Amino acid sequence: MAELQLREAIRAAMVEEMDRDEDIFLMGEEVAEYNGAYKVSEGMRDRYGDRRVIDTPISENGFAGLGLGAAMNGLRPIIEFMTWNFAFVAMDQLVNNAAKIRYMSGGQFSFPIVFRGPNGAAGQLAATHNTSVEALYSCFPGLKVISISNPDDAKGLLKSAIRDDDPVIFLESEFMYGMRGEVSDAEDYTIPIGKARIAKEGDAVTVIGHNKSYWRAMEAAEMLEADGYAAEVIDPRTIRPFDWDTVIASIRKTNRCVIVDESNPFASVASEVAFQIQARAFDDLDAPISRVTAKDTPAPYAKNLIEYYLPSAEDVYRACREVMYLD
Amino acid sequence: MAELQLREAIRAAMVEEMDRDEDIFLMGEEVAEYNGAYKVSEGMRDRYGDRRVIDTPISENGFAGLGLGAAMNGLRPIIEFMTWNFAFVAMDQLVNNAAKIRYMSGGQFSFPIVFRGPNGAAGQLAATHNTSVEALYSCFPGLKVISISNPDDAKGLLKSAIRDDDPVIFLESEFMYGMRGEVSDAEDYTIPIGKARIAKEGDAVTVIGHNKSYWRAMEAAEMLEADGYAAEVIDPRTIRPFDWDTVIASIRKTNRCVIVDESNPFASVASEVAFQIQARAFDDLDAPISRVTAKDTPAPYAKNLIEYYLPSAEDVYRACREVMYLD
Amino acid sequence: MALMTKSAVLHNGQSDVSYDTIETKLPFRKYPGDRFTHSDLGLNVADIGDIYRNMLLQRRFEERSAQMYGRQKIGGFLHLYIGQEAISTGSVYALKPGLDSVITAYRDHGIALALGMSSNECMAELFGRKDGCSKGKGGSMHFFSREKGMFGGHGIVGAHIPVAAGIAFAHRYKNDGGVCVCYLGDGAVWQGSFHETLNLASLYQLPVIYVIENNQYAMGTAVDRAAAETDLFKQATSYKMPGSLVDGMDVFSVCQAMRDHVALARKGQPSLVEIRTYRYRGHSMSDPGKYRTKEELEAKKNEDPILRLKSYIIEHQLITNEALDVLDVEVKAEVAASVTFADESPLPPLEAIYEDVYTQKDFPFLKI
Amino acid sequence: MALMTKSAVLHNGQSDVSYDTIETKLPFRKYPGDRFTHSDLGLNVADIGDIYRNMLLQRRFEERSAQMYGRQKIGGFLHLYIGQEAISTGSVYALKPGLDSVITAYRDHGIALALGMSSNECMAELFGRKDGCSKGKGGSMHFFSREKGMFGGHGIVGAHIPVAAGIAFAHRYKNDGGVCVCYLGDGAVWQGSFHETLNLASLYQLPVIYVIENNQYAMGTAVDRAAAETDLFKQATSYKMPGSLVDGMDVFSVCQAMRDHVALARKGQPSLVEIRTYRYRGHSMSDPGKYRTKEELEAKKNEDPILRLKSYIIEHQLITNEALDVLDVEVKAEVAASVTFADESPLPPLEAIYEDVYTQKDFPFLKI
Ligand SMILES: Cc1ncc(C[n+]2csc(CCOP(=O)(O)OP(=O)(O)O)c2C)c(N)n1
Ligand SMILES: Cc1ncc(C[n+]2csc(CCOP(=O)(O)OP(=O)(O)O)c2C)c(N)n1
Ligand SMILES: [Mg+2]
Ligand SMILES: [Mg+2]
Repeated sequence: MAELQLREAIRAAMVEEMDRDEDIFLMGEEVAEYNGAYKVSEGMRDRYGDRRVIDTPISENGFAGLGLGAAMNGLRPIIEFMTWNFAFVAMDQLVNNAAKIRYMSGGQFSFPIVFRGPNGAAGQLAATHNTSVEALYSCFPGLKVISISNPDDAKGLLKSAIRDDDPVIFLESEFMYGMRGEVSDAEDYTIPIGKARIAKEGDAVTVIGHNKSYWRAMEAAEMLEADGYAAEVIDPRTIRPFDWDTVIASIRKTNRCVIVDESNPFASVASEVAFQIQARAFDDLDAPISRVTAKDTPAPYAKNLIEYYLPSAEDVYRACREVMYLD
Repeated sequence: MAELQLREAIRAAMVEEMDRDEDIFLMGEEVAEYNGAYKVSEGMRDRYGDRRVIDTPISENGFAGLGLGAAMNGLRPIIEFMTWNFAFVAMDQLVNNAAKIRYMSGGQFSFPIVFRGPNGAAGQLAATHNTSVEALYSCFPGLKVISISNPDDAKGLLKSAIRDDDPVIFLESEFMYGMRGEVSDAEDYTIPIGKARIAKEGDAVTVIGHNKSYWRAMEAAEMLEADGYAAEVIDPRTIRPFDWDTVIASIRKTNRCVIVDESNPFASVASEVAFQIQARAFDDLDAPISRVTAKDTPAPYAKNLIEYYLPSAEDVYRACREVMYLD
Repeated sequence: MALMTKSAVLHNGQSDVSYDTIETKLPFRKYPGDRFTHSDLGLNVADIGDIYRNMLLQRRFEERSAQMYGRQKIGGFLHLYIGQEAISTGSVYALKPGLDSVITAYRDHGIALALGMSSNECMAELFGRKDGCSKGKGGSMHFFSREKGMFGGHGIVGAHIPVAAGIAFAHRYKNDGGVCVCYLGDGAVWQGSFHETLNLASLYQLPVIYVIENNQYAMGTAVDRAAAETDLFKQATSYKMPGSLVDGMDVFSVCQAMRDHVALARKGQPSLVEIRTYRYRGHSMSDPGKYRTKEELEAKKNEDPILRLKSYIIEHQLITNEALDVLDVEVKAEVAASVTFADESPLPPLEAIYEDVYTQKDFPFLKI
Repeated sequence: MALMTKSAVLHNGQSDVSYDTIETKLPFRKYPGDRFTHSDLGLNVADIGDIYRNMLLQRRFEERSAQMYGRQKIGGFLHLYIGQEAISTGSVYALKPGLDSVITAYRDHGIALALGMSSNECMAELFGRKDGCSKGKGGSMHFFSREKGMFGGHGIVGAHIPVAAGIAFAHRYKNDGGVCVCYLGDGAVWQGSFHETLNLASLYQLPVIYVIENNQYAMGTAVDRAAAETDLFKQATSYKMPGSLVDGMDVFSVCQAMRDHVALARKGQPSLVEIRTYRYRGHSMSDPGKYRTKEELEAKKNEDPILRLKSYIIEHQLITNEALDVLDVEVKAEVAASVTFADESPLPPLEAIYEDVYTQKDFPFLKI
């Protein structure tokens, strides 16, 4: 097992796949000469040259669509958005073209393409640079959505995403790029899309969190541990298709659930998870499903406000105690 | 009470407000010379001239942003999208600028602007022309979202939306433009934003539906009536801010709920409504909350498929009977 | 390309000082009508017959579709190409079938048929049937054929423009020698995607030809009410690519222009072609067309590209009137047969609603 | 404007036939450096002192911000304007304060200070404090002042370009005589919003001036790696508007150019100005700047707009060296005071997180 930074794990996945398959290329702003705005693609231009690692102008709509055309015509593009905040100008390409052309063509054209980049909060960058987009994309059938929380999942899932014949939205995190973690060095290590990971077993409450929220879930679980309660923590990893079976099995055991999701609350992934749980495990629930999300406001700049804005481990801990009727 | 088509009610609201306030103007594709793609703005160019009723090129991102700048600088624009499907190319303007600039400026600049147009299914137009966008916009704090189901609400709520000092996303329907209904002729008739309408009282089950889905809810309620059950039907009318109080009061009475929403299911408004109900009225629920939505696929063209795709009254009726444990 | 001189030419000048101004020679070409003969193009009589038949098929197919729309056999929008057939046919005769790619907007029947997609699969698609070219899932706006290099049929104005660049990118990446032709309307020029993509295409030197089918209107909006610069081909300047202006009512002019531009593309030089044409029908079936005069419409009908070719054929005694009539009968029969075919093709099974969302064949997660 | 001749100039020519080509005279102007004296611009010694002070204040403010960023008093991104001060100052001296409007991207400190926003409110904003110009909610990228006509400070590249057109639209609609100046980077030209908006501005004849601050790089991407046509002012052609190319290291050239273009705007003629400049610092604070050579940077530092103006002042004996030093001391003191002010300004209260989302004062629905 090698210990890698998240950015290194992502890079390793891209490099292994690009070594294997000549049809894969990487395109985005500053991915080549600059080695990536967050250094994810460091060294890749040197390795593959300008033909396969390609800088773009600031034309997200243009190069997202270019990637889709290349995918339609036989290639397997990886398109990096510097952050997902900047993909709103390309949203039409993603939700109308990537998600729907295959269907409208009666299955004649496929889109083996990955759109990847950091998602969600990234600190004191104010409102336009802190949006969480998972709900916005996962509501579109035709797309797959993956959101990763650690280097091992990043590598295994990105390799699967690159091999997948459908368009995948792959969500990373600026805050986690430098985070280190063990990464399997099994040859050709892949993790199947659509399988959640039970990160910690427990019977007191199920806590579900993806991406950075996974860590808040784990921290809260530790705090509960100190109180003598064993929380079960699930990292869904894939948002679409969601692994309902794993979640429902857990609820049947714990009978209570807290969902951590750093998105704004309304119509979030947390809302959907709650809907599904109550629909599928109504009789198993001993308490209302609770969620811990960002505040229902745009993200503020000031340090104290942005800290207050985001879900904290403390918030999650309190929500767990509440659904456990401890307070 | 005058009987008006939905399009006439919308037009009446615009005309009354534009007569009242010189700062209001209407801009969009084909709104002026062509009298509106769906004839909503018929005659308005003749009435107000080119200065206040303005045709645009097919530049949604451009003219949405232009509207926002005009609002920032003292005007009160009404921007028509020919349909909301075509607003994805302008999404960045709506979710980053309209929703967030006020906040980022510490409240110095406001956006008294309405973005309006038909939303959701419009028949055999295939996948890119049948998207329901309510969840996508209502998850953004800073926006208000209204979705109307009949001429009276259309008029009263559009007038309120135009007078509101914040950006309003106003969702209509191609299918309903020709629908006739009584419209109050009270002078200066407005309906407050954020208040749901109890369309039919009942105690057997609460059925919630907006826009076209409201009619599916009403039809299902009639079918239940024939079975001897009184459903309570609620049209939320405003999606953001949502009138939770009215819905929760109803649930306390009926103890069961079906949500009709013609969006794709994942992270939809229906998901959010379900989350809130179970969070606020957990102990009042006698059955899992059920939802009836579009299929979780892109919209198909073929007549039989698109009919199958959309929620039918029959589907809603069956869902109601299910949560009532009748079958 | 730029050249400095010393005279003030400012539009609306203000300052009292006189500055340098810049003159530019733009690499534009004009392809007027009646400039090229069939022999200039190296076409023989058989070719001319094919070209005529190809255009006629589009015309008859759409006349019949309009009728079927009236009988509610067809739903949704139906955007007819009638009047623009010289563009589809003229450019297909400049391409290598099986190698090159084509993509267009929703007014796509003409180009689909010109590329050799069958009347049967096209009519069945309009009818929303299982045997349609998109299995009944796309309808009029979404004709696709991987086999014929037809990358669609796209309903969001301007959204296919970057996709075309990607198709061309793949041709170049695979070094297969193919090029991509992307058609767009005069209205689509004002989507930002046009600007972003033409810059990308030029920067990456992609084998792509952007063809503006300027039929004078975007729905009810005349070009000069949408475009600050109504010579749309001049947009090429901003992307340092060659541009041309072509008479779209003359199939020979179109064909010559497209051959020249395809040749550029094969050398890795993207370019922009504005073809001036006219749509005789409304934007879609419900358009009353009040934005133009009857006189304008009638005048344009005198330029009808099919009648024009017919006159040329007769004038040059290439094919007899009788032989042309036989062609007409054949084409009509083909179209009539396609209606029967479409009518007999089954509706897609309901279960098909879940197919083609993803490539994988089982999709339990869609049925939640 | 267009003029037909008979010679083939096709870029990469192919066809054996020779066609018409088109030459165009473009209404472009050049404003080179060292062309204008202060008396050409009608500026007196007091004006020159103000201009110098205005530029210096921006420089010192940002040098100090960089330091405060190092001490973690400031978070997020910090994009410095250092090197570009002749643009903000030169153009502010062409505007009517209190009437005209200005909007820019995230590299906004310079223009904010040039417009007369106080060092205090700006530094407090960087510190994320209650007394910041945006109440601590916007930070470095989002400086706003309704009073000074500063419409922000915008972080999404290109997203403010259409907003500028709307601000100008409102000036014209209200007939208040105001114009809007919109600054954008060389990188922002390749957002579709640029194209859509310039066409709209020209079509509606809006009183707006688009100013491209071409500082040669968009993050690490040099202009010629992003732009097929590196003369960005030539984009004006596509929108049939006048364009100019200006030396952005000479505040007089900028001021003259902006006066001319503002005058056009007041008459309802939108236009495009490319100002060539250079940013001495990295894109933001973490940029190692490997995409350019030390030599390039040093060469450009010799053109420093502030040093250049200083030389001019001394050479023309307008202000003494000593008096300039006094100015420098004053400016430094002002900046130092702003740091104290910012440090002493309270953090926004937590409850403020819910304020300013909507205009209404109670917002129970946000606290669900
Ligand atoms: C982004 C977007 N905006 C608006 C529409 C609605 N619409 C469909 S066709 C059309 C006019 C397009 O005109 P043009 O590009 O000239 O093509 P033509 O119809 O003349 O072939 C419009 C506005 C759309 N489909 N997509
Ligand atoms: C739509 C969008 N894409 C990408 C980014 C990330 N980004 C921020 S600044 C920048 C470079 C902009 O360069 P330029 O326009 O030349 O302005 P400068 O920084 O030189 O002032 C990029 C790519 C963004 N903020 N918005
Ligand atoms: Mg047209
Ligand atoms: Mg720059």
